[in-house]
Parts: sequence; C-alpha cells; structure tokens
Amino acid sequence: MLIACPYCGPRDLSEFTYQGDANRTRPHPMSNDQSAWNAYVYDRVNTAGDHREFWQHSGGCRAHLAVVRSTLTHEIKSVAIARESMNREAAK
Amino acid sequence: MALYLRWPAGVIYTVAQSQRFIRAGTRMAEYSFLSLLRNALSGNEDWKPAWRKPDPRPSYDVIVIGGGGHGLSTAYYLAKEHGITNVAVLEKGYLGSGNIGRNTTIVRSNYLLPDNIRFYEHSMKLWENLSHDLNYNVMFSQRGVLNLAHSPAQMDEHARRGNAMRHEGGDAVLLGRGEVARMVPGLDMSATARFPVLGGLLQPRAGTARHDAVAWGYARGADRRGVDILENCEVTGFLREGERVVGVTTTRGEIRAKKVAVAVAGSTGRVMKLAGIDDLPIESHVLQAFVSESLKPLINQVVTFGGGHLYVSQSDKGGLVFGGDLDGYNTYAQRGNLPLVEEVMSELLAMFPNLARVRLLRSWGGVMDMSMDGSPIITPGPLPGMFLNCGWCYGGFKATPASGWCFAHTIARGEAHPLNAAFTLDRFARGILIDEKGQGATPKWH
Amino acid sequence: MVEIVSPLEPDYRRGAHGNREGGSGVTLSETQPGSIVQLAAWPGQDEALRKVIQTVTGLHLDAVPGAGAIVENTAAFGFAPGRWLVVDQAEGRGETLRDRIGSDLGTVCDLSHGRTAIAVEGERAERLLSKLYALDFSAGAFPVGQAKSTAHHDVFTLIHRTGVDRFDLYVYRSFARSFWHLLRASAEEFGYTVE
Amino acid sequence: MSPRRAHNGGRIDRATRLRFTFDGTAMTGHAGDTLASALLANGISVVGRSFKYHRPRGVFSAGIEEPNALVTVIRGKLREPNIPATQIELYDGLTVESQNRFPSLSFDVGALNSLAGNLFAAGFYYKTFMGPVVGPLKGTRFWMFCEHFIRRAAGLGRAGYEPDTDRYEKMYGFCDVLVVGSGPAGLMAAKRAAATGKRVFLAEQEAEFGGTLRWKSATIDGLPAAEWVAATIAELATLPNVTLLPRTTVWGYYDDNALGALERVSDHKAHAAIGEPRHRHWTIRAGDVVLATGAFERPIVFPGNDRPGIMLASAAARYASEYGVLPGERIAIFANNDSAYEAALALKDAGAEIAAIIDVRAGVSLSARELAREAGAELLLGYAVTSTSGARRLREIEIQPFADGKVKDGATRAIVVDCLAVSGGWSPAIHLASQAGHAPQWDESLRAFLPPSPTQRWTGAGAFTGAFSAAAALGDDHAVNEPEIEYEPAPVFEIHPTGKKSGKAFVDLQHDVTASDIRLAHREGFQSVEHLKRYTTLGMATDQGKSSNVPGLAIMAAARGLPISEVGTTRFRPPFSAVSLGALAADRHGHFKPQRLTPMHDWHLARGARMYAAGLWYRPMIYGAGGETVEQAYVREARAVRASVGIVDVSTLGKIAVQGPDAAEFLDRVYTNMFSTLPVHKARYGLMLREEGIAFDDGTTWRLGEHDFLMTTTTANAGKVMQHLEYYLDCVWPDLRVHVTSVTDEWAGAAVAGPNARRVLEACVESTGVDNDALPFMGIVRGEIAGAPVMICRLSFSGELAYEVYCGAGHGQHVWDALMAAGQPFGIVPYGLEALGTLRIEKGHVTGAEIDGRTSPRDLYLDWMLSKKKPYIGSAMVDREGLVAPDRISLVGIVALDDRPLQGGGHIVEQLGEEPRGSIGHITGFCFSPALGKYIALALVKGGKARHGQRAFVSDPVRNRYGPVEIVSHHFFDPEGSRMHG
Ligand SMILES: Cc1cc2nc3c(=O)[nH]c(=O)nc-3n(C[C@H](O)[C@H](O)[C@H](O)COP(=O)(O)OP(=O)(O)OC[C@H]3O[C@@H](n4cnc5c(N)ncnc54)[C@H](O)[C@@H]3O)c2cc1C
Ligand SMILES: NC(=O)c1ccc[n+]([C@@H]2O[C@H](COP(=O)([O-])OP(=O)(O)OC[C@H]3O[C@@H](n4cnc5c(N)ncnc54)[C@H](O)[C@@H]3O)[C@@H](O)[C@H]2O)c1
Ligand SMILES: Cc1cc2nc3c(=O)[nH]c(=O)nc-3n(C[C@H](O)[C@H](O)[C@H](O)COP(=O)(O)O)c2cc1C
Ligand SMILES: [Zn+2]
Repeated sequence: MLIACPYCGPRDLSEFTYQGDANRTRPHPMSNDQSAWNAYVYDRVNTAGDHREFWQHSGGCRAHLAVVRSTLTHEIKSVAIARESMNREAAK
Repeated sequence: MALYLRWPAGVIYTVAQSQRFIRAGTRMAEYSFLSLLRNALSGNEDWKPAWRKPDPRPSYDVIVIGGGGHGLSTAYYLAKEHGITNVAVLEKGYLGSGNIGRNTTIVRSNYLLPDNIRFYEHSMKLWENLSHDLNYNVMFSQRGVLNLAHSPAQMDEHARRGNAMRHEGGDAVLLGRGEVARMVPGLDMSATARFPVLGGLLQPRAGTARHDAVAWGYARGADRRGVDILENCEVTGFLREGERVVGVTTTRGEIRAKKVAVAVAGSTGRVMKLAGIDDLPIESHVLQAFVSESLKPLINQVVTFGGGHLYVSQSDKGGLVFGGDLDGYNTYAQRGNLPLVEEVMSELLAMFPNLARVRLLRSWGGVMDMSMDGSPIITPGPLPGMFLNCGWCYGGFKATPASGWCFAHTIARGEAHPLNAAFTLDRFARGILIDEKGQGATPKWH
Repeated sequence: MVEIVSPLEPDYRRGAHGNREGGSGVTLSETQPGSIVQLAAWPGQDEALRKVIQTVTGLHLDAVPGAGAIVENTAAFGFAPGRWLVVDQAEGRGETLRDRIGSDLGTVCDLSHGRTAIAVEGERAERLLSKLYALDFSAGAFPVGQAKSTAHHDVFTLIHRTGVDRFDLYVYRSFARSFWHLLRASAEEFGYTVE
Repeated sequence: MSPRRAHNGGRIDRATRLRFTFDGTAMTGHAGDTLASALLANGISVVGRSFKYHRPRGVFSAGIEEPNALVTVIRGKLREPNIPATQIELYDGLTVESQNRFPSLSFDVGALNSLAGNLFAAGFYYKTFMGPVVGPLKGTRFWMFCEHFIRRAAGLGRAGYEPDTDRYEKMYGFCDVLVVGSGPAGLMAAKRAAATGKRVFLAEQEAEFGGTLRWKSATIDGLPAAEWVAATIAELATLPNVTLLPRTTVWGYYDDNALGALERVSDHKAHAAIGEPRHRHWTIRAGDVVLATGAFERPIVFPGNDRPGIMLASAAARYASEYGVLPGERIAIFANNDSAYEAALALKDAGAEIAAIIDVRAGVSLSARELAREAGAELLLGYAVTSTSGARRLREIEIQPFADGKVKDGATRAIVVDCLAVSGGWSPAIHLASQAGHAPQWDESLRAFLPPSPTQRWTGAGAFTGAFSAAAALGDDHAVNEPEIEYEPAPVFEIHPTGKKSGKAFVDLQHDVTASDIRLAHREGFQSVEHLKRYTTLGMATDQGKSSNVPGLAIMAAARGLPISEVGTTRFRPPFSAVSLGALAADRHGHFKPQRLTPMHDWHLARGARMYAAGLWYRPMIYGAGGETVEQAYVREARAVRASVGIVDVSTLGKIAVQGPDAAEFLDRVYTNMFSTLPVHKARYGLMLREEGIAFDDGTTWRLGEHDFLMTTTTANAGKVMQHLEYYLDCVWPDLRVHVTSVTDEWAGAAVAGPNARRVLEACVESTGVDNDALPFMGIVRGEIAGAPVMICRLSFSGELAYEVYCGAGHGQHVWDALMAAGQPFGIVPYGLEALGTLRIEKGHVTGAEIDGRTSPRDLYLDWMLSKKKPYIGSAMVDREGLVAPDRISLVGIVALDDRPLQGGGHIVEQLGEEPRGSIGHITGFCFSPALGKYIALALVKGGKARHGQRAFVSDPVRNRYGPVEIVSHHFFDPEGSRMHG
C-alpha cells in the first residue's frame, strides 16, 4: 500500500501504523452512559467497503491521518491530517 | 523414540486391532488399510464421494452458515451428540475455502487464563481421538509446541503459563537452554544472538494437524449422519418473523430453519450485517502465512519466537509452514502486503539463521475475526433463533473440535455449555474480559 | 564547556574501508552540531514561526512541507506539520530560540544531545540510502534543500539533502551506533571513507 | 547414445572451460552454460528423483518452470536445496548434489513406491495409518509412528543447520515504468518508454536479456534475433534514464504498484566481491508496469511421459540453439500445435536427426508441412504417443492413430528415439497480473488462460497477452522474418489409451500426480479446482504447476463434462518463483533488531556488567565482581544501597516532553490523578489507564515550567505511551494546544540512592543546593556537575533517600564519572536491574509484571490515585462489575517459609495435593531481600488484602518447587516511607 501523507507525500506502508476505526465518537468525558462507552471502546462497524480509519505516519512526520480506504480492494479514497480534519469538523 | 523400540509387536497388534474394530463397524465405506488395498487392486474405481452434493431442501431444523472447520464440526456434533440430523451447512464457496484451508495448522492448549485452558484442553482431548472418531486421518501429530524465551522475565511468563496449565490438568514443561538446544538443531543458540535463547515452554501433546483433512473429515462425518452440505450456497439475507430469525436467503434459494447458526469467521461482520447487526466487538484483519519449498525433515516441533511474533513447523510434505503478525489493518481481502512478508522472514531468520538459503514457495492470506480481547464468542443470539460463533483470531483451528462441540450444545439446548459459558457477547460491557495477551481493545495486537 | 561525547565512539574509524576497486563511493562523517533544536508552531502560527527562524538564523524557509535551507554552519528544515529543526554547529541555539518564541506561537524543544548527525556524501550516496529507506532519493523527487522524515525499521531518521550528493541524517542517539554499523556495512561494496 | 555437445552453434563461450561436480563426479562445461545444459552436454540423463514414486527424471525444460531437474548447490558448509538446474549459471568450481534419492541417484530404494502405485493414489493417507482405538498405540501414536517414516520419504532437498553467513540486502527502487521481461515485447516497451524520457527499469530473471529471441531463428531488421537483442540492449545501456536489471525476478505484485523483485547478484560467481551481497531484494514502486513475461509451453499428458529424454519442444530447441547441446541424437516431436515444428527445424540445424513429427491433428498448415519437410521429419498426422520405454532414459516410443480426441484401436508403431520433444500449446505467464486476485479468462481459441482485467496500473505486451509471435511482440516498427505459425493448438491435453495397461500418465511431474489421480479426485467429489489441487497436490510443487496446471484442469473439466472456462483455474499467489528467505530478510539477516545503548554503556561493560536485553535496550543486570552468583551480586548491590549509597543507570526510561498552554489539562486527562495542581519544579507519580479502565503505564512527571512537563514512562512502554498521547492529541482532542516530543535520547539519567545519596550530591553538585529545603521530596533543581548542566529530582523507587540526576546524553558519562568520584568516600556501588528489582519488591512498587495489561488499578491497590474530581481516560469504565469483583487477583506480598528461593510465574495454592490444582494466583517478582533476610515475592492472588496473614503454598510444577509461604502486605520494608522522606 501507498499512503499519500498530506505532509510527506506518498509513502510506503512500512512507515505507517494503523490506529483503528475512525467511525466512533468518544462520549462526553463526563458521560456515564455505559452502553455508549461500551460501543465506543468495543464495537466496530467493520465495514466491507469504504472504511474511515486512522493511520499514524509513525515512521515519518508522526501525524495521524484520517483515511478512507476500501477494505475490499485496499484502494485509498482520501487522506487528511487528522488533527486538521477533526478541527474542521468540530468547527462545523 | 521409545515408540520405535516397541514397534514390531506394536504394529502387529495395531493392524489386527484396527481391523477388528473396523469390521465391527456398521458402515460400508469405512476407510482402512484393507479398504485401500482392496480398491487398489480394482484400480481405485469404486471409491465414492467423500460427501454428497445434495440440493437444498426447503427447510431444516438447523442451518449452519459457514462450511469452515467450525461450521462443519458443529453440524457433526449436532448429529452425533444431540441426534439432530436435519441440518444443512451452507458454504458460499468450495468447502474449506476459508481459514480452515489456510492456517498454519498449530494445535495447542497452552493458554494462560483458566476459561481458555479448559476450553482448549477439551479441544485437545477431542483432537487426540479425532481421526478415529471421524474415520478420517487428520494427521494430528503431537510433536510438541515450543515457545522460546529470551529473557528471564519471559521465562517467568512462560512459567506462569505452564503452571496455569498444570493446575488445570494440562501438560507443560519448562525447558532450559541446553534442553532447547538439543531439541531444536539450527536454532541460533549463540550468546551473541540479538535475543539469546534462555529456554522455552514446551507443550508435548501439542502439534499440528492436516488442515484440509479436518474440514473433509468433518464434512464426511456429518454427511454420513445425514447432514446436507451445500457448497456454492452463499447466504445473502435472513428471513425474519419479527425479531426472530427463521431462515436465510441464499444464492441457491430460500431456506427456512428453526435455528440459524452463524460460523463464518472472517466474514462475521458481513453476514451479521445482513441480519441488521451493524456493530460487533469484531474486526476483520488479514493474516499472511507462508510455506517454503519441500525439504527433508529439518524442524521437528512447532517452534515460536519470543523476540517477535513467529511460529514455524514443517509439514509432512516437507514445506516449512510459518506465519507472524497480522498485516495490522481492517481488510476483507485475502492477501497481504510486502512489508509484513519481510518482517516475518527477518524474525524467522533471527531464530533460524540456517534458513536464509531456503526459499519461499508460496504466501497467502486469510481474513481473521479478531475480537476485542482475543478470545472467542460462542453464544445464543444476538437475535432470537440465531446463534453466533466468532472471534477466533489466530487461534481457531485448534479450537475446531471444541468449538463445534460447544456450539452444537448451545444450539441444541439453547444455552451455553459450562465450557463456553464465559465466551459471551456481553462480557465486554460487563468488564469480564478474557484478555490472554493483556492488549485490550486493540484487535491487531491479539 | 563540557565536550559532547559521540555515541559512535569507539566504532568511528577514520580512513578508507570496503571495496576500494572503484575508489571511494561515499564519505561518512559525524558532524557533531552544537545545537539541534525542534520548533513546533500552534495551528495558524507556521508563518510567524518561520519568520523567527529567519531572524535568528538568517535562513529563509518556503511555506511548503519539508522545505529547508542551509548556510555555512546553520541549517533549518521542516519535517512534520508545524515542526522544524534548526541545526547549528554552535552550542546554545535553543536558548536564543526559546527567548524568541512565546507560548502563543509554539514550543521549543532542545534535542542537541538526543540526535546524532551523520553526513553521507558522494557519488553513491543516493544508492546507499536507497538500501535503507523506502524513499526516492533521485534529485527530481528529493531536491537539494528538502528534508524528509522517514525510518529504517526501528530507526527513525530525519534526512536533509544539503547537496547534490550530500545528505545529512539525524538519528536518535541511542540507536546511532547500531545504525552506524549498518551504514558502514551497506557502504562496503562501494568503498567508503570515514572522515 | 545420448545427448551431447553439438560441434558448433550455440552462444556459449567454447574457449572458456569451467569445472563443476555433480554428485562428486567432476565434469566440465563452458561459460554461458546453465547446469542443465552442461549436464546434458555431459550425457547425464537422470538428474533427480520424483517426489512420491522416486522415478528417475531428467531435464524437462530450459527455464524457471523446471519440475524435475532440481539440485542442491553446495558452497562450503552451506547447502541450497531445490534449485532448478536450468537456473544455475555454471561457474568454475560449482558443486551440486542430486536430491531425493537414497543411497544414490541411479539406485534408489524409494523407487519401490512405484510398484505400489495404485495403493499410493491421491489422498491415500487420509484413509489409513489411523491405528487402533485402544491399547498402547491408540490415539495419535500409531499415526505418529508412521509419520516418522513418511516425513523422511517426503521432502525434496536437504537444507543444512549451518548458519548462512552470506550477505543479503534490500533496495528500494522508483521508476515511471517497470518492464518485466526482456523478450521482444519487453525490449520494445522499454525502448518506447525510455524515448519519452521516463525512468525505466527493465527486469529479466535470466542472466541475459532477450527472452525467446536468444534462441529463435527469426531475423529482425535483417539481423539474427540474438544480435538484434544485443544491439538493443547496448543502446538501452547508454541511456541514463534506464536501469537494466538482469538476474532479477519480479516475484510479487502488491497493492499500489509495489512489486517485489529478487536480484541474484553473485550466485553466478565463484566468489562475491567485497561488500557484495548474494541476493538483493528490491521493492519497486512503479508508476506503470508493463508485463511482458512471455508464455510457458505445456506438455501433453500420455502414458510414460516422464522418462528422461522427454522434454518440452521449445526447451529442446533452446538447448540446441543457445547452448549448442543436442538433447538427443534421434528425436521425435509430439505436438498439438505448430510451434514445435519450428523446434524440429532448430534441432535438425544443430545436427540431430528428426525421426518423426507426431501430431494429434489430422491436418496442419502448409507452413508447418514446409517446416517438417525442411527438418527432414516423417510427418505423422492423426497420431499420438501412447507409451514409452527405456530404463534410465527414453529408448522407444509407441504411437497409435488418434482422432476426435481419442486413441483409435489399431496398429501401434514403435519408433526408436532417445529424445521426445513435446508441445501441448502455450500458457501466457499471467501470474503477476493474477496475484491481486482477479480471475483469469479462458480463451477458447488459444486454449489458454489470458490475464484478468487490470486491478492496478499495468499493461501487458507480447506472449503474455496471447500474442505469441515475435512480430506481434515487436509491433509494426520492425521487419521480422520468422516462420508463420498458427498458435491455436488442438484441444488435446491428454492421451488416454483405453483397454491396455500402459503405465502412468503424469500431469504434475514433480509431485507425481497422474491423470488417474485426477479422475480419482473427481470420483471422490474433490471436483472444484481448489479441491483437486489440495487433494492431489497438483500444482503445489516448487514449480507451482507452471507447465502442468492447464492439462490438469482440462482433465478435470473433461471428467466433469464441463468446459474449462467453467472449471476455472486455481489462485495465483506470490512468489512467481521461489525467493530465498535471506533476501526477504535482507539486511536484517544477522541484524534482526538495532541495539539501543545508553551513554554509559561502554562503562558498564568495562565494569563487568552482565547485560540484559530489555526490548531494544541493553541494561546492566548485575555487575560481576569476580565469581559471584547472580544472587550474591544483587544482594551485595542492594545491601550497599540500603547501607550507604548506590547508583543505577536509568537513561532507558521513556521521556516525553509535554509542552504547551494546555499541557496540564492534557495530563489531567491522561493520568488518573491530578497534574494541573502540580507546582513548577515539582514531580508527581502518575498512573495511566486504557479506556477500558485497565492499568496501562506509570511513571513520574516533572513540571519544569508552567507549560512545560517532562513525562517519564517505563522503558518497555515508552513507544506505546508516546503513540497513545499522539493519538489523543490528533484524533480525540485536536483542539488542545499541546506538543509531545520524545526526548528519551536527549537525557542521560542516573539514580543515586541510599542514606548517603545527598552527601554524594553535595560533594559534586554546583550552582544549587540539594539540602531538604532546596530539594525536598519530589522537588526539582537545576545545577551543574563537573561543569555539565544537570537537572535533579528527588524521588525514590528504592524506598531510600534518592535522586534522579539528568543531564544531556552527550555528558552522561562525564556526569556519571563525577558522581562515582563523589561517591568514592561512601563506597558508592553501581547496581543493576536485579538489585533495582530487589529494592522495589521490598517496597512493594509495581512494574510491568504487575501492570500486565489485565490488572485494574484496584487490583494493584492504586485506587488512591483515581481522582474523583475529574474524568480521565478509563474513568468511565473502571467501575464495571468485572473490574470490581471481589475474587479478582490482587497485589500481595509473599514470604517463603522454607527459606528457599521463589520464582516469577510460580503459582499460589491453598493446599498442596497429589496433583497441582486450585491456583489462587501467581508470583510476579521475587528476590532475596537483604533488608528482611528472607526470600520474598510480590504476587497477584485472589482476594488480595483479605488474605494477609494467611498461610498458603507456592506451587510451581514446571520448576518442581513447592513449599509453604505466608501472604503478607506488599509493603515489606519501611511502609511509612521514613527513609526516603528523611
Ligand atoms: C494464515 C492463518 C494462520 C492461522 N494459523 C492458525 C494456527 O496455527 N492455529 C490455529 O489454531 N488457528 C490458526 N488460524 C485461525 C483459524 O484458521 C481460524 O480461526 C479458523 O479456521 C476459523 O474457523 P472456521 O474454520 O470455521 O473458519 P472458515 O474456514 O473461515 O469458515 C468460514 C466459512 O464461512 C463461509 N462464509 C462466509 N460468508 C458466507 C456466507 N454469506 N454464506 C455462506 N458461507 C459463508 C466462508 O466461505 C468460509 O468457508 C489461522 C488463520 C489464518 C488465516
Ligand atoms: N508458440 C510459440 O512458438 C511461442 C509461444 C509463446 C511465445 N513465443 C515467442 O515469445 C516471444 C514473445 O515475446 P515476449 O517478449 O512476450 O516473451 P519472451 O518469452 O520472449 O520473454 C519473456 C521474458 O520475460 C522473462 N520473465 C518472465 N517472468 C519474469 C519475471 N517475473 N521477472 C523477470 N523476468 C521475467 C522471461 O525470462 C523471458 O526472458 C516471441 O519471440 C515468440 O516467438 C513463441
Ligand atoms: C499447512 C499448509 C501447507 C501448504 N503447503 C503448500 C505447498 O506445499 N505447496 C503449495 O503450493 N501451497 C501450499 N499451501 C498453500 C495453498 O496452496 C494455498 O495457497 C492456501 O491454502 C490458501 O489458498 P489460496 O491461495 O487458494 O487462497 C499450504 C497451505 C497450508 C495451510
Ligand atoms: Zn507524514
């Protein structure tokens, strides 16, 4: 696989660490809704198809990337710097 | 090697015994040395299919989705242990096309946590008699599984595990450096090794089995007890009456059933979505495996590396069969990527520097149902009329007999057997985790 | 000032090594800068931070990922979103920068002891590094002045191309000696000189 | 007679003689020979034995698809098994051994298996060897007894136990266009791409470029094909944008146009040059890939088709044209297509007699007839070979009339030949294109699988695409003169004489899979191609069925009564051809992991430290003071700390700079306890959980400034904690203004501990006081030691008065020396991990053995650290029923009541019985406590505190250690902490 880090450019899979499913939102820290926490920590959509996920460019700039990738073909549909895209989403 | 000293008397005894037993058996198509000989003389023209290829019936008592090891053994034990024979196993491809047909064949019960030890120890006992039970040689070879230790702390961890097994009645031996060196020639035993070998934990009764034979043997066994095995029959949806699951739609038509059991390993996410269950504590990851060209006997046990994640054994055909870590990302593609191939080879050679001139023959991948604590799920539900078996991670091949045995019990009785009582879906919410590796909800690390 | 001891001692052997048939393909040297300082900007402060770098070092950095520059004894380059490394042969640059960078601009982290700087120079430099990193070292893909963050297995490395056939590598100090062995072994077929 | 070197012809260097040995017999060949051509030239016909029946086998092909002629190459003590003789370039001194025979190639006891052929039919082992159900051989014993012999009979070559000391290497390559294969199609693709200025790689698995053109009779632009190749390559070699990679097999096609390629750099040399690797493994990233991998000729299946002397027609022609070797003197051709006629002519030109061309077709093209005439061969149309004879080598073939796909009864005719060249049509080498998983398409006219539609950026060219002529491969730009050939073969894959017993007809030569095995598989229901493969092992040998798969599938299709297109083919997988494991490990062979060294590493070694590998780090375990046992050493070291003062290297602790206006808030979220209240110049012990409420890591964090913290982590978890923090900052709380940076390597650390620790510091620290006021417990000061700036924090892991002294790593040794000198008057002792462990166990501090990823903070009695005032990672889940259950295993102390050592991993039971049963927990760390004078341990035991004061037993069956213990508090020593606060 080749992941196009928005900062570093396209890089080999070996430089990246998969950081998991990006479909989950962490409940509010004060929330005591156990089922929400359980869903956040343990449940996965495990999509067969385009999957939102985090990768860290751990052997590079170390930024986390928000990636959409097909779990059927491994084709990468989009990549963004996670911190930026998270902040953008929060701003919306 | 004491076995060989006894061999002449032993074998005569053996052949006589087995023939007597087989003659006493009821069915015609029994496999034995004599039937082999008889057929050889008549040009092998009379062999019958190992299992029928029936058309689906409109309904069954139980439908088992997934013609892998677990689905097939479930059907077999439903018939054998519970007398439920109006059963169909639905397989989307050819039988055994999933992980049962692509694993590194290691069978062991050297677990740390009591729930796992008991379950896998039960499996081990079933393995020890499986070829007889199925009248199919699954080539279970109890050649021993040796986990190497490379630091005093790792020796202690192995001791903890070995002791845990021994306290549950299992077999485990802690070997010192010298014993390991004698047992496994070729290992890098030099003091300058990056991860010097200090010793290892041996489970003598553990070993390997011929993976395909397990699928075929269970299929034949189930078929002979009346189970319909439906290949090229992909489940495409579930029939529901309210909440209740009452059957499935397939590429070979609609099939109804009183109970529908799901045992589709790496496809769990996809199949359960068909039933409207979108979220499960499961991720699908690819695990690659490798086989070298065929060699004369070189490695006589299953050996695992403690300085990384690697296991290797030699198949009876002579290929070194080995694997390492997951590629480490969600995928449903049965193929991996190159960096992991290189990682696995580095680990193998760190352990066996003599193997650099051996050549890789083939590599492949399987899609694993990784659970959030690394332990399986065998449970009624999550919908009425449905039963779920998944979460096998790297380790479901060895579980094949016990998984089917427990799942059959669960399906027949509607509730878990004590052996699988801990393998629930709600254990995560309740915090009763069975986390063998202590890695938490990060499936790629289990 | 107390001397900074190199982690490469005692394996730093000056002179010519390896296959000498085709002459020396590369030169390896530890450059021992006195200051290696990381600057990290808060979102939106990149521009301001690059200005500070310019005032302090006189180096102008373009607003593109990995942009770098070098004069005499000073180099600076970006290596991650909002992060730059300033390298100086003189000690104490960290303090100067810390004084100039307020907490609303970003942070300063002194890594002068924590990173070991190794220069790889020569005709075969690109080829040598191609053995270690999954990077395209050709001039088109990796122009002079540019920097990249990468890794050779466990050895995280920042690479700054400081010449047509010169690359400055920054590796974590604790890994440096092990990495040095590998670098030398990899250079053997070209013949190499340690300066 | 037999094969021999032709008097002239071929492109070997007849002037250069090379010596080699085969099974100890000295022979010679020429530069340019492969081992296969040299063996043939030496008249060797039996080169190996087959897998199951141990049948004598000869050279069958001239390329990578060789199923038979596998040998072991020997270099000194190193053995390289299963190498096709067709792939070994001869060099002076080459030593090879034949395989799978005992005691010798010409007499092999295993060949007895052949007699029991029907018994050993496909899958026979599933039906027998199960042994008795009762008695001493019940269970798996009988099978394992048989397995012992089966394993020895199976397998091919023998690998050695000697570590391979050769060098392997990695290389990353980047190009715009990667051309795989250098036949006419590949050469043209490379030329065209190069002309546009693109960066081009041209990879060819063989030693020479040119593919089939090296031995084809064609002329191109008036030049003999081989000369045209040489000219083209010479031209490409001058271009700066072209990289030529001979001896480089592209073996794997991975995602996003990443291809694996194996370059055999020095296998063909007697000695590698200095620094030169044996193999180089390339990862090539290509913008586009051109697959020009050609095609494999396939055999026809007929009884007795495995005799030495029977080979592929193109191979026979190649031996004649390229190597000047005649594979026989009197040769027959057996074909279902025209291409073999060209081979006939080549063999004739090289000096062989072409006895006959036997073609299953009733009629052939005019040009084929012309070729047959030129070859001087009798043309036998509508015939098939139905049996062969000859002991070690082909002597005679028998033919019978053949029509409508069947052998016709009637007269058989015998033809005396010493070589039979067979062609059953061609299969494009679509392996790389298929690896990504798409199914290849069956082409009914070519009777071959063609490449699937691309899933990645590749295009195909030449024979790979089914365009089999050189003219097609070269395109319109060149004038090609070659025989006109019709490539559509007759749909005949197997000759199956009915009635008479005519011997085995092999499909997979290496694995001895016969046509009747395939029919048996069909009969038993193993009809899917994948079942067929697994049940019979068809195509699973070292050649992966390159020439045999299609005939095998065709036989199954016929048995099922289906067209081949519906039966399909088995899945292609990497590698395309076998790759040395050494090449894949590359530079990590012999250097698996880098070593991480602290700045004081050399000092430790010089002081006789025994080092301990902790992850990638090396740390002193004990310092060897002449002949001490480990226990004596650590007890001495620990005692010295309690009595006076000791010093330990703590540079390996993970250190992370946490900086920014929100740093304190961030730490409040990641630690269970509060950090925002920590004053500047103070440190605090912190505990981190995972979201699940399970303990993750612990360590002290120092507040160096309002916005500036230095976090320390355990050595083992440093990387994980760093990643954990980065994840939360990037993905969960992206709004926080915090930067984290790994500074582990920036700081050297030394802990000075013991009642005299302060005096040691007083003797060497300048620019700051270190007395209780200036430096209270958990305080931090900055100063200098011997001119080097230092940062000192007073904290204790040992329970003694202790300080951690941090300085720039490059000053580490300098400061350490100064501390040692200052400690001299107090008898300062350097101590290692064992003593460190001893001191911490006496104090009841937890480390990795207790924070093992399964324990909750309550299990470790760290609930006092769980803040009630704020949420933190894990706070929401730490109270789940499973984590607060009373029967969880919790931290306790253990004292051995029998004064014997305990060990980590030993279990604790309430009663000792016959059998070890009833574990209630296990020991996590143990030591001889110099402070208590007893063997003590920490343990995780069900019920924890509630058991204090109880009697129990250690039960450690794997080490055969049993004995009474007492369960006590884990705070063994100075529970009030008076010493460290003092
Ligand atoms: C490379 C590798 C190495 C391994 N090594 C080991 C090992 O050494 N030891 C060990 O114990 N375990 C090992 N495992 C794990 C083990 O193979 C699996 O856990 C186990 O085989 C899973 O159970 P199964 O056999 O029932 O799964 P599978 O064989 O995968 O069965 C599931 C079946 O369900 C079918 N299916 C899916 N969807 C549908 C549908 N919609 N309709 C109908 N059918 C469907 C699939 O086609 C498949 O045949 C390994 C796994 C892999 C991939
Ligand atoms: N019936 C026939 O006579 C017949 C059939 C097929 C091909 N051909 C001949 O083949 C030629 C077609 O040209 P072409 O260029 O397509 O094929 P080619 O066979 O001439 O060249 C293919 C080349 O690719 C190399 N190769 C294959 N796989 C490789 C890999 N994975 N890595 C590296 N190298 C690899 C081979 O070693 C070979 O040199 C014509 O000359 C034609 O006459 C003839
Ligand atoms: C234990 C084991 C041994 C294997 N040995 C061989 C072998 O000797 N030769 C071979 O070609 N493939 C071998 N394979 C791999 C199979 O050919 C096949 O790749 C694998 O079962 C996955 O199936 P797939 O490639 O069709 O997806 C082996 C697989 C396993 C699990
Ligand atoms: Zn990046």
